[in-house]
Amino acid sequence: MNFSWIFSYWPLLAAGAVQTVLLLVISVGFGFILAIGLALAQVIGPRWLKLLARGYCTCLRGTPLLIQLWLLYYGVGSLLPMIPGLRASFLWPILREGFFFAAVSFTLNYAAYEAEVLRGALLAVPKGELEAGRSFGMSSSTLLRRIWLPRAIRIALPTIAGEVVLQLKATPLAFTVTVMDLYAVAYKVRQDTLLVYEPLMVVTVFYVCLTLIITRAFKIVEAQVPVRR
Amino acid sequence: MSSSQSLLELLSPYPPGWGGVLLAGALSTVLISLGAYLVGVVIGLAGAIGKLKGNRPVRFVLDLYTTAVRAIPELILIIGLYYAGTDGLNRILAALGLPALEINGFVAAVAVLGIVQGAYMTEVFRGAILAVPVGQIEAAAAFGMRPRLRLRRIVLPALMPNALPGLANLWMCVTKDSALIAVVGYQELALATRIAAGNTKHYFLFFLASAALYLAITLLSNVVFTALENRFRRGQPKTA
Amino acid sequence: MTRQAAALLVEDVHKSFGHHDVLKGVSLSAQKGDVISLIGSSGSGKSTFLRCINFLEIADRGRFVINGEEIRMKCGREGRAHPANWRQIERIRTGLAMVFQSFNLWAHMTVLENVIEAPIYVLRTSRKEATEQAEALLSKVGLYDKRHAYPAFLSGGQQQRASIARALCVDPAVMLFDEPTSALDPELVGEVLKVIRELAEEGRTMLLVTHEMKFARDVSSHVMFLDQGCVEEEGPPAQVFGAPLSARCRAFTGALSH
Amino acid sequence: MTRQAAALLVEDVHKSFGHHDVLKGVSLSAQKGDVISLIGSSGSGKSTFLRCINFLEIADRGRFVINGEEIRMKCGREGRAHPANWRQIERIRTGLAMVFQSFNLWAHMTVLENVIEAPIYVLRTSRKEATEQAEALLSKVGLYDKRHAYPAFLSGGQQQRASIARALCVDPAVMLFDEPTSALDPELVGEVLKVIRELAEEGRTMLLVTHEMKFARDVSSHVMFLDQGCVEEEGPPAQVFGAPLSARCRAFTGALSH
Amino acid sequence: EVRFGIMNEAYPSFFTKDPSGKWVGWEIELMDAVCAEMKETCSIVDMSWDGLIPGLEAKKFDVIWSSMSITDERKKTIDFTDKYYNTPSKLIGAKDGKIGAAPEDVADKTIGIQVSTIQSEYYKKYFADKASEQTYATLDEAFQDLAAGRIDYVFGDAIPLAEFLKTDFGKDCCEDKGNVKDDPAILGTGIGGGLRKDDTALRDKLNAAIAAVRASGKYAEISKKYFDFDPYGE
Ligand SMILES: Nc1ncnc2c1ncn2[C@@H]1O[C@H](COP(=O)(O)OP(=O)(O)OP(=O)(O)O)[C@@H](O)[C@H]1O
Ligand SMILES: Nc1ncnc2c1ncn2[C@@H]1O[C@H](COP(=O)(O)OP(=O)(O)OP(=O)(O)O)[C@@H](O)[C@H]1O
Ligand SMILES: [Mg+2]
Ligand SMILES: [Mg+2]
Repeated sequence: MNFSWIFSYWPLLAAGAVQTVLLLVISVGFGFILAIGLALAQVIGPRWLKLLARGYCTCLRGTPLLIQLWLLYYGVGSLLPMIPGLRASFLWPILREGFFFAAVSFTLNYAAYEAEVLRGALLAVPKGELEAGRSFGMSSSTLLRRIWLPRAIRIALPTIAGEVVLQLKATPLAFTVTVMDLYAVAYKVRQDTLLVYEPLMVVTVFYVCLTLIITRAFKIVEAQVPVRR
Repeated sequence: MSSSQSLLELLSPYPPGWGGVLLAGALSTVLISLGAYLVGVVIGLAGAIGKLKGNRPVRFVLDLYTTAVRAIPELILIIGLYYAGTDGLNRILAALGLPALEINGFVAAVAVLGIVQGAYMTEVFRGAILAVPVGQIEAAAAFGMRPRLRLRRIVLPALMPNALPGLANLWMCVTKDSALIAVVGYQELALATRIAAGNTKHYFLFFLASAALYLAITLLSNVVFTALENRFRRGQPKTA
Repeated sequence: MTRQAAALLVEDVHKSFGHHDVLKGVSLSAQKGDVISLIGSSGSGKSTFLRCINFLEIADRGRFVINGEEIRMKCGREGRAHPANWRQIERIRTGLAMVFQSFNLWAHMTVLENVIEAPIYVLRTSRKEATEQAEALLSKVGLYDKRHAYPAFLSGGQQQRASIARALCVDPAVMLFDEPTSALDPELVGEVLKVIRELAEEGRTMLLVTHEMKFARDVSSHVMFLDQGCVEEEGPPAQVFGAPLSARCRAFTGALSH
Repeated sequence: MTRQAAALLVEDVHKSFGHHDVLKGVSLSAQKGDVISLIGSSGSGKSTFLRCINFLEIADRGRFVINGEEIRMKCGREGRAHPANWRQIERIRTGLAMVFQSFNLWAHMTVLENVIEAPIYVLRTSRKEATEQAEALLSKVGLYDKRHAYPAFLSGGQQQRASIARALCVDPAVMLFDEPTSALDPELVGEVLKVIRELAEEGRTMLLVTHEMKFARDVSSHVMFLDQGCVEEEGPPAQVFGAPLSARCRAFTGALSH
Repeated sequence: EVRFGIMNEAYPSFFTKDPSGKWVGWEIELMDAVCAEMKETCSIVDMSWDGLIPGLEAKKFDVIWSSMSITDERKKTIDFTDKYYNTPSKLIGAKDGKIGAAPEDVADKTIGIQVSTIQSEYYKKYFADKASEQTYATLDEAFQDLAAGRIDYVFGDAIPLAEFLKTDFGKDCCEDKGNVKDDPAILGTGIGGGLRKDDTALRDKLNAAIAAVRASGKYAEISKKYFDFDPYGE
């Protein structure tokens, strides 16, 4: 085992770790909100919206994230400069970056997966509990906010935690659009030094720590409502 | 030279077209995924039950398993198992004076992907079991059903509607994660696509073609998952 | 709107599930302070009728006036009626409260949280006030020391009492009780009886499904006997229990004493 | 094993949830054909006691002899007892049947499937035979035409009847009924009363939790009044209801009639 | 038998699989020639890049023959044969008529470079204080970004860059900006076969065979089929 390279690479590693965490937080955060909308559209939306949301989820879950990212970055992204004035606008420095596209496509993709989980969870909430809410005159939004979603999310918590970890594992794809996340830095180290295990182990340690934080956080939320077994 | 070939020729299933390569890749993708998925389901169910019913050491080990296996990049797992693992195993075998063993790359990949899937499925199943009204399981116990029978007749059908969306997601994931098997020298859809694209420089054509193939796999599996869900949700009143 | 502003007026309710006609023209009218008991054999449509009143089931046909306000209906496809405006339903429901036959407590909330939920998020009472009121109610039903327990850990009767407290806490003008004493012991039944009488004296209207004839006789000002989706007999308790006109009702109410 | 092979002998059962002592030494002994009623206020531990008998809850302490067979226990950590052999429990449970307070029907099966499940998969009856028996039972409780409905689409009383039919179909030697008539109308209560009497005559032992004192008096050979985790009063119904010794029991059984 | 480990992706001209699954390319033909010279039977084991080093160490094959640059850093981990080719490095950029690959030409521009290549080292030494770098996993991605205008130059190995300029896509957008000034210390080490550290016998055999193939004219014969220049470098 040879870890001497860490000394020369640590600034890159640190920057990479920040990118990884940022990508994760952004995609999970926004993706979750989008997922709620998508799931609701599938459960209570009118027929056309139902079909639309279902189609969205099928397409984004059905094709590799890598291809979505490329279509966005090389397809949509290369059309952007043609919009007059955009190149000069303050948005350009963001829109030019691979990070932006990675974040957007990760968010869209995560939302599709999460929506599926939430759809199932929304359906798993006992009907009577919703009726109780309605019978007290709760508006649909209050019912959703106070009863339906909290109850559904509780049901889905273990699966959601898994999806978040899966999302963490998807972040390395950002490298294909030039985002140097932690995994990309490790890849660079491996290319430079041809060390197979050591750089990956650093990534692993970092991922394990992040995963521990994620699972611990979910465990705490889960433990708030005791379940009778 | 490639630019002069028409797009249709490029996608033709017979050489010099690349269609056949893609289709063969898709087939091995499905095979690997199926294998890994089945391994995952078995591990997942056992893991979930262990987590819910097991004693402290069992739960601890399973916690370790789900956290570690999900966190460690699949790449390091597969390299570790296939290369370092066989290396170590053969060294032990050699020390015992036994002949070296050759682990099949396919088997190794399926095993690794299955073990990883199992970790995610453990959590999916655990959540799904927790969402089954406890009274229904108690009723089964009260009638003298053995744990195995209880699982088969009551718990499984009752947890399925809750688990299916998560399981479907994992299936979608494994069809794409199977690209990993390239590390041990197998060629599935993703790699076939890269080779075709790299050879001809028609990136968009081949990426769209493989996206279409993935989508076809997905649509097909959607039919299965939807049918399963409808079946398992029978007896459940419509929400809203 | 109607003669002397009935607190609750329901006319000619029809409801079917598939080919099964559950309600075949049930009507009811209650003044403020009335306690109307609904009795009838299991599966005769009592719960369905209650659920139609707060629109958890949508009746195929019927006219509803609740708290002096008529629910506007429109005719949908297949000749079935639908509420014209769900907002109106939501508003009207805030003046209604229901105790469900299967309690339907929110599993992710403690008993206290269950009780204060609607006051806070529907009536916009302050949390402090709602909590005080809820704790008083929980003491009344003998559940004060279980207020931080989750429903899954309660006995059947405790769940039912929590569900009663939850319904009382929204201070409703009309209350729908679906077998509110089915899981309670005689002492608690007596307590609930007292509470219902108090509420009636305060001028609230109550509609009560029950299988305990004695309870129905004691508590109600009017009794309806539902059979096969129709009102077979109705009148003051003394008449329905003492001298029922229909043979079916006689058989049913007499069934207890053999 | 015990004097004259008691069908059911339970001695000194203790059970606590956390710091809450629910059962503080409850004992019971029943001969074949006995019908024992358990009465007591809500939350007094009746359901918990029933659940301890078929080991859905594991009592902290206590001795259990069921169908003449003693359950072997071993002492676990924290001084709590555990069954030494779960196989034994499973075997014994096949001779027990329980009607749950909350029915606990299997939601993914129709009523008929619910009823034939245990006979087919536990007792290994042929499907044909089980179906015939189940249909006869369902007719008896008036649920024959609902046999292909899923539980979620049944009324409360229908669910309860399905749950009773399910328990009867395994032909048990000992039956545990947890408020089996709470959701039933008086006529059906009468039917259930008849069924229980028949079962008792066949020599089955029954343990029955109920809040309907009249029902308890009519059906049982022995009544136990549970209060705060202890048996406060027990004896033949005439004594418990007619001339209770303890003041608490007097207050409780008298509560109905005010 | 000598087993050659080759990356299972396409690197046209050097190595790639054709649709029927046959390996083709300059490096493959060179391998055959070297094998013939050594009088060994040869087989190809293909793996993804990630599997090459572990595969070598686990003795799944004996030599990495996959356009791997020889660097000092890498020599710490594995051994290399002598170089068997070394192509110059060049810059390509958007069509604007300005030709030139000196550091002052790229001032304030963004240069796309493949991760962990000798060009990356070169950039650090000559361009870093003037231009900015964008790192890519593969050159193909850099080409696409160049075409989309996200970066101004791609800096890399002359052969794939020239290949790109020959495609319809590359022809329209970009042009050759010229080769950079050579720095043998960085660019001069070339491409070699990678071996296990202790496998000196095979290394010596391969070195001898490479030299013999080069001397016999076989090397030039193979190269002529693929390139219009000598890939061996000076
Ligand atoms: N799983 C549990 N965890 C904690 N406390 C429990 C649990 N189950 C029951 N309890 C408590 O134990 C006490 C006895 O409950 P039990 O269900 O035995 O009452 P019961 O006599 O059946 O009452 P009821 O007539 O209302 O059904 C109650 O106070 C209840 O809250
Ligand atoms: N959602 C539903 N779908 C189909 N049938 C239903 C549904 N809900 C109720 N039913 C049927 O309608 C009939 C009336 O049910 P309801 O719940 O109103 O009975 P109930 O009078 O309350 O009986 P109980 O006293 O047993 O509670 C029953 O036969 C029941 O099976
Ligand atoms: Mg009802
Ligand atoms: Mg109880």
